[in-house]
Amino acid sequence: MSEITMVEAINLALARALEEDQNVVVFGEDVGANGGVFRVTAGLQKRFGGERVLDAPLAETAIAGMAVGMATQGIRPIIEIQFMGFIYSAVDQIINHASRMRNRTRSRLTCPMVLRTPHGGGIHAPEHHCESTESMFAHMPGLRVVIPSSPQRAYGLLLAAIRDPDPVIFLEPSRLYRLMKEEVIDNGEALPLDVCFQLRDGKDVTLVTWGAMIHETMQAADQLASEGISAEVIDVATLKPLDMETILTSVAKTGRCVIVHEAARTCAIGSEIAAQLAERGLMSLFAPVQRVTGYDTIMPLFRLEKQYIPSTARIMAAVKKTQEVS
Amino acid sequence: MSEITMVEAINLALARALEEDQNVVVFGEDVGANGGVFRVTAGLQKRFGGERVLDAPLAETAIAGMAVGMATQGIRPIIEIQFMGFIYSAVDQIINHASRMRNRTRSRLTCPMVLRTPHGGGIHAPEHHCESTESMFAHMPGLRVVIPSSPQRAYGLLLAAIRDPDPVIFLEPSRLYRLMKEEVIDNGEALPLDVCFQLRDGKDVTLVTWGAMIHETMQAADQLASEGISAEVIDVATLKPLDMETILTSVAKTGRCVIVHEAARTCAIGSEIAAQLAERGLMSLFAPVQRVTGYDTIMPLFRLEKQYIPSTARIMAAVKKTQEVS
Amino acid sequence: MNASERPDHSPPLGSETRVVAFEIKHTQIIDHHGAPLGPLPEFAKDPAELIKLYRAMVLTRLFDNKAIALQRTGKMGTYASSNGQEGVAVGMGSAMQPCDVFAPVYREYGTQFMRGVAMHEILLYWGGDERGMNYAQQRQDFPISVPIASQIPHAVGAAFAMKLRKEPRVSVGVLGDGASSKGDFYESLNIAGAWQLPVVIVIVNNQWAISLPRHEQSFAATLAQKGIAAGVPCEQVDGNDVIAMRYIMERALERARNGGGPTLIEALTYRMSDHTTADDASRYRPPAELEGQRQFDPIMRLKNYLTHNADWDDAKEQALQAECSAEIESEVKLYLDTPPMPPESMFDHLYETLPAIYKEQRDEVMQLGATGGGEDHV
Amino acid sequence: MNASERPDHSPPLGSETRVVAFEIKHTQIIDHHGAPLGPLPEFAKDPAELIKLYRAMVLTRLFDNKAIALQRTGKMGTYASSNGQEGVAVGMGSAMQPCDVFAPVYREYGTQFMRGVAMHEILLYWGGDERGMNYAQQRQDFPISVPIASQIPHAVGAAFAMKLRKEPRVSVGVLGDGASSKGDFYESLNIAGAWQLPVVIVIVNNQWAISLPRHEQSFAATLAQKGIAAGVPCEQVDGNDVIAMRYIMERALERARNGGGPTLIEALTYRMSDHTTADDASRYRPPAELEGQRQFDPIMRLKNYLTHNADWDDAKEQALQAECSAEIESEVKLYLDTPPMPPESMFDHLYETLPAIYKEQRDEVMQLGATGGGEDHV
Ligand SMILES: Cc1ncc(C[n+]2csc(CCOP(=O)(O)OP(=O)(O)O)c2C)c(N)n1
Ligand SMILES: Cc1ncc(C[n+]2csc(CCOP(=O)(O)OP(=O)(O)O)c2C)c(N)n1
Ligand SMILES: [Mg+2]
Ligand SMILES: [Mg+2]
Repeated sequence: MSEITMVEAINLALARALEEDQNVVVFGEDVGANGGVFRVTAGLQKRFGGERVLDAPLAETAIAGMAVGMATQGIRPIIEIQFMGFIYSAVDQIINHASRMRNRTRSRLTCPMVLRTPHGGGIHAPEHHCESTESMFAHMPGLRVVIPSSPQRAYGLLLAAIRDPDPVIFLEPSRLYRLMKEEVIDNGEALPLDVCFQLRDGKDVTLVTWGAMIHETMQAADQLASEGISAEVIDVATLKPLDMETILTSVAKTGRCVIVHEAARTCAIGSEIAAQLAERGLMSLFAPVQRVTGYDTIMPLFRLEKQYIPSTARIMAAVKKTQEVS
Repeated sequence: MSEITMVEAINLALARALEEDQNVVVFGEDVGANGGVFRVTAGLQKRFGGERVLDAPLAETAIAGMAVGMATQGIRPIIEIQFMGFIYSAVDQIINHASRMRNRTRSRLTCPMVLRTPHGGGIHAPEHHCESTESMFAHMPGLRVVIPSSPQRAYGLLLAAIRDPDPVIFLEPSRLYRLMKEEVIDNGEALPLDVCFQLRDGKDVTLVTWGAMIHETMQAADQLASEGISAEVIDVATLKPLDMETILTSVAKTGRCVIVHEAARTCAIGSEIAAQLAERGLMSLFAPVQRVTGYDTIMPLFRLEKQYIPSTARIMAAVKKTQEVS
Repeated sequence: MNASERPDHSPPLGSETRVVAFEIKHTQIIDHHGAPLGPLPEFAKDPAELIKLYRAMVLTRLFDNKAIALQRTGKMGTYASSNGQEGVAVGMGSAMQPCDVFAPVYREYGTQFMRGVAMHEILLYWGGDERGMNYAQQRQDFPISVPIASQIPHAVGAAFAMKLRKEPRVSVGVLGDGASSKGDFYESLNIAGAWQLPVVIVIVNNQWAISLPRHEQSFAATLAQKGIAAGVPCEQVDGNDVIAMRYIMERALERARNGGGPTLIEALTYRMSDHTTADDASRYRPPAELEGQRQFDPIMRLKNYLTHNADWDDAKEQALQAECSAEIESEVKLYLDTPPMPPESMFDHLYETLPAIYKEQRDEVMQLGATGGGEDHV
Repeated sequence: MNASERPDHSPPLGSETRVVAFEIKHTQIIDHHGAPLGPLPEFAKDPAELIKLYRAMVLTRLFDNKAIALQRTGKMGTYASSNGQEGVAVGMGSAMQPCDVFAPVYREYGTQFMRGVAMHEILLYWGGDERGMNYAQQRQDFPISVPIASQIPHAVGAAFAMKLRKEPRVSVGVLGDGASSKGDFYESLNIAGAWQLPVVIVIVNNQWAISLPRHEQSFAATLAQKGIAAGVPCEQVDGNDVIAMRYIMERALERARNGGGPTLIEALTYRMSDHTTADDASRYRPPAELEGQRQFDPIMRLKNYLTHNADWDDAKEQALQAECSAEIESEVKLYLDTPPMPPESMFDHLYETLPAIYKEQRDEVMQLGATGGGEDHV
């Protein structure tokens, strides 16, 4: 089996889900003949027909709301929001209905839907095309929030999301769509939706991150290794519910933690991880937790996106700070 | 001057703003003849006319979007969203436009608008009427988020919000609307939008909270005093931008901190405060920070809302935990 | 959709002027005194059938009175009355089949009861208990939807499921006149049209959205014409004429069931009550308007018809009222006797399986028990 | 609004059937060969005036070609071409007055240039620089709006401001055929109607929304008829006929300016380009369709008219092209010569005054400088 990109891996997972369950339906803007603006759904309409892979009119509120309606009636809708900046029109349906339908009806009606959307910047795209506002969904009870960071994890996590009985916000780092290739075995195996991935073993510091920031974080870990600092890297991936156990265990070992994310700093998932480390891991921390994040400013247009997105150098600098105190 | 409720204080601030600036306009659902479902805007249409105090058709996206359009053209719109559960349809306009208009146009167009909405539970209201999702707005750059906790602060903060040159989400704790009366001097004086209020001096623990939870928190502080524990109480009130200096200064003094909020626990403003305390106040903390919050579950219908909203007893228990370690 | 079915009648660029034309029809079958204005639909020729409709309306009205009383005496929370709108609700309910799916707002008790939703379930819901929306019957029907118009995409999504599975079922979504200003409604109606889904959408125009009168809600002459925007057949019906309501509804359901796509119906009626028990309509509604509307009451209208055409009399009326009241009383008892949910149940329908990370919170709630840790709440 | 102006034509309950009727008119003034189909509007009788329109269209087309070339050579980011739609843009721009306010999508360069927005500003924007939306002229006009249809509430809000201040100004909002499916549009059009605001909303129906053809976007026969849903006058115009476009636009603007309320216009045109430079229309669009549309090109059409009626010739054409190209080149130079923004400027328009809590972050950005701390980004 040859190596494939994340775009291809996601396509593979979608195809398998469409294949194995007649109730799976894919719809969104331009997902049909065009195969999605990133070509994630390429070929699916041809293969599975226009009744199950549909181009929707331009209406995010209705797309999300119809998915809720379908999901309650036994369909497993997978919707695509073209860019995360356009998810906001769907927020009412996500918060007021998708995440609550089970609770509101005491599990009489449920909402097994997946909302896929590209996430994050770094691709020189126009305004509103580079959002990383996963934190607002991570605050909402009843949702799952997932961000894969490699082709193989994208495949396994998406299958898990589709088969999950509850609504999942599946955020695809567009910067990673074609950045790397990986061997992906199309065996239909899902990955668990509530365990972090440990991407690298280390003993001096724990680097906690997800999505596209895995890239810079792994680079930082490499450079740190050459400087004699051994970094453990955790890919949170399943951001809600949050698997703090893996993170706490790692930090108990390393005594130091740097959290890296692209989203704005304030009131983000990084805040929650840092808060829980302070609450539950205080005694094992040798140094204050560092957060390397997007700034608390509007994601700039692409000329300055490089200065906004955390760089390897910023991550390294934060790690060094944790090493100073001891 | 007699004592008035928060509803009356907000009404007073609105009237003064309408009086002092011809560009101030109030609109929303049922704010006219009906005076708002909580009577916050009672009498305003009669006094200032139907051209400046308007009932809007039922359309939150357009209400928020029109406010953006008005604000860019020199109007100072104050919009009311009838309950916070209905703010989600306005989220796209708030995030993609209101918070960004200044940045997108390099301050050519600005967005001095106020979005008022009732906040929180505890009034035995129906489904979706008891939201406390301030955290999602606190994550968003370019916004201000304010929650008053007394008639007098509601008056001064609202005036500040209306006069502020940028968009403000003004959340009014419906549980406090009529709970207490206070003397409010209608002198047009605004309160600052970026400083916490210290409601009570103490030396053993800092209680950090906002909105309706001030009520239970102050009760806890009273009870703690009778047990010989002296609690300092901070009303954050201006949640974004967040004044961490006041909180850090207090915790530097007390060495202990309990954060109380009604919102779900994960990825909330409490997480941010706890994270910053760990980062910047670690050396002054004698005990792990405690968070007493709403649970990570859907706000229940009213039969169980009492079990959801943090009680004085839960706050006391958390304070006691901070006193154990030392 | 192949080319010949294309709905786009735009003239090719460069052609001459052309016109597309539309009209909105209004249907009424018996006048407000109960006199037929023309021939009756088949079903209305059977007095027993009409008495069923009458009973459903009376039951709904009596339920309504009782629910308000429960609220006023502190035994229930805020309640939205359907007083005056029973014709619309019963017309819809009688036209639908059990296999159809219903997406209500909060004033369609009449429809829900006909579909088998229990009165004590509705009371539980307004009593602040999620179990009220766990209907024992009609388990595919949607719960009451408080965020206005947000249920219309659900109804359309359900219709998609039916079409995909080639089932001869129809989805019915209801909204108010106020709700017809909201994007959710337009967006999903447009998709229902584009995808020709088996859905009937009913605007219950009760002339008010809390304090906003219909004429300030929209400059459109009728709300039915909103269907034109989506290329969806649309019409107006006198919703206080339960016979007309059922007739128009049946026709739309049949079209949808036979693959003819969606319909938008505007049902004209009047909210005789306050918006909810938390509202005081006297603040914004001229009392004369309410009084003027009483003559159009849907129950009185059908009663007049039955009196003249089906030997309806006081004795029958009293028997009916007694029967309905007894049914209501026993449901009220069921409601009042329902034991409270354990507090920790707030975690039990969050996800299918509660993630480990939330177990601690659930345990805390269980341990704190009924008081939530203190009696000190406001 | 007093009772006699009430838009609610719903019959009183209990009356007989009645009908409301509507029609949609389509206007074209010169055919696609450039031949008048009837008498011309006043402005079109002056050849100098028509040459102005012609120049504006040519300038826009040449700008477009240049912008695409800049993108292809890595000197600019993704760009949305307006090729084929110049008639709509110039028709709108020529009908508006400077005091009016314009809320564009991203294909109305022709309108923007006529209003004084500079070409280098548009290039800066697509070049990834916020300063591009800080127009030196028309400082009240809205920036390009990427979230589809979200600018329509802004246009309606601006119209509210004008009405409140009793200014004789009009707000113009533009959206695409795809955008006409979105709630923002319907909701704000409805309010524009209910409040009778001075706004003209133009649907630029270029037959495609990325890959979705118009006939799959909506089952409505015309997009103009969406105005019926809001009780707003609506009509269709051949947008590739710049004379018709300006004429219809002027009429709507005049009505709005004189207190006659909003209008919805559907302008029929065709997107000759890919959706943006990031798109490849050959994936979804039959090549024959594009070829078939070339005969309706708005520029060619007016050129034919001018050739036959205003002595337009090759020499004039060449002079015009040269003049426009020179103007474009100097604007491109301005764009390319614009020094970069300092990175820390990302904090300078967040709030009027940067709150103290963010100063540290700004300092960090300033200190890290142009590289953001490393050359290692993807
Ligand atoms: C999205 C949303 N906005 C506001 C409200 C508050 N609200 C509840 S009912 C109502 C009026 C609804 O009017 P209409 O649609 O005519 O239905 P009716 O109550 O008359 O049956 C409003 C504004 C809400 N529930 N949802
Ligand atoms: C709310 C939103 N959803 C999706 C997109 C992605 N997108 C950009 S343009 C476009 C199609 C727009 O079509 P139309 O309104 O016809 O305008 P056109 O591009 O044809 O001028 C889409 C789906 C967006 N920008 N905003
Ligand atoms: Mg109504
Ligand atoms: Mg288009």
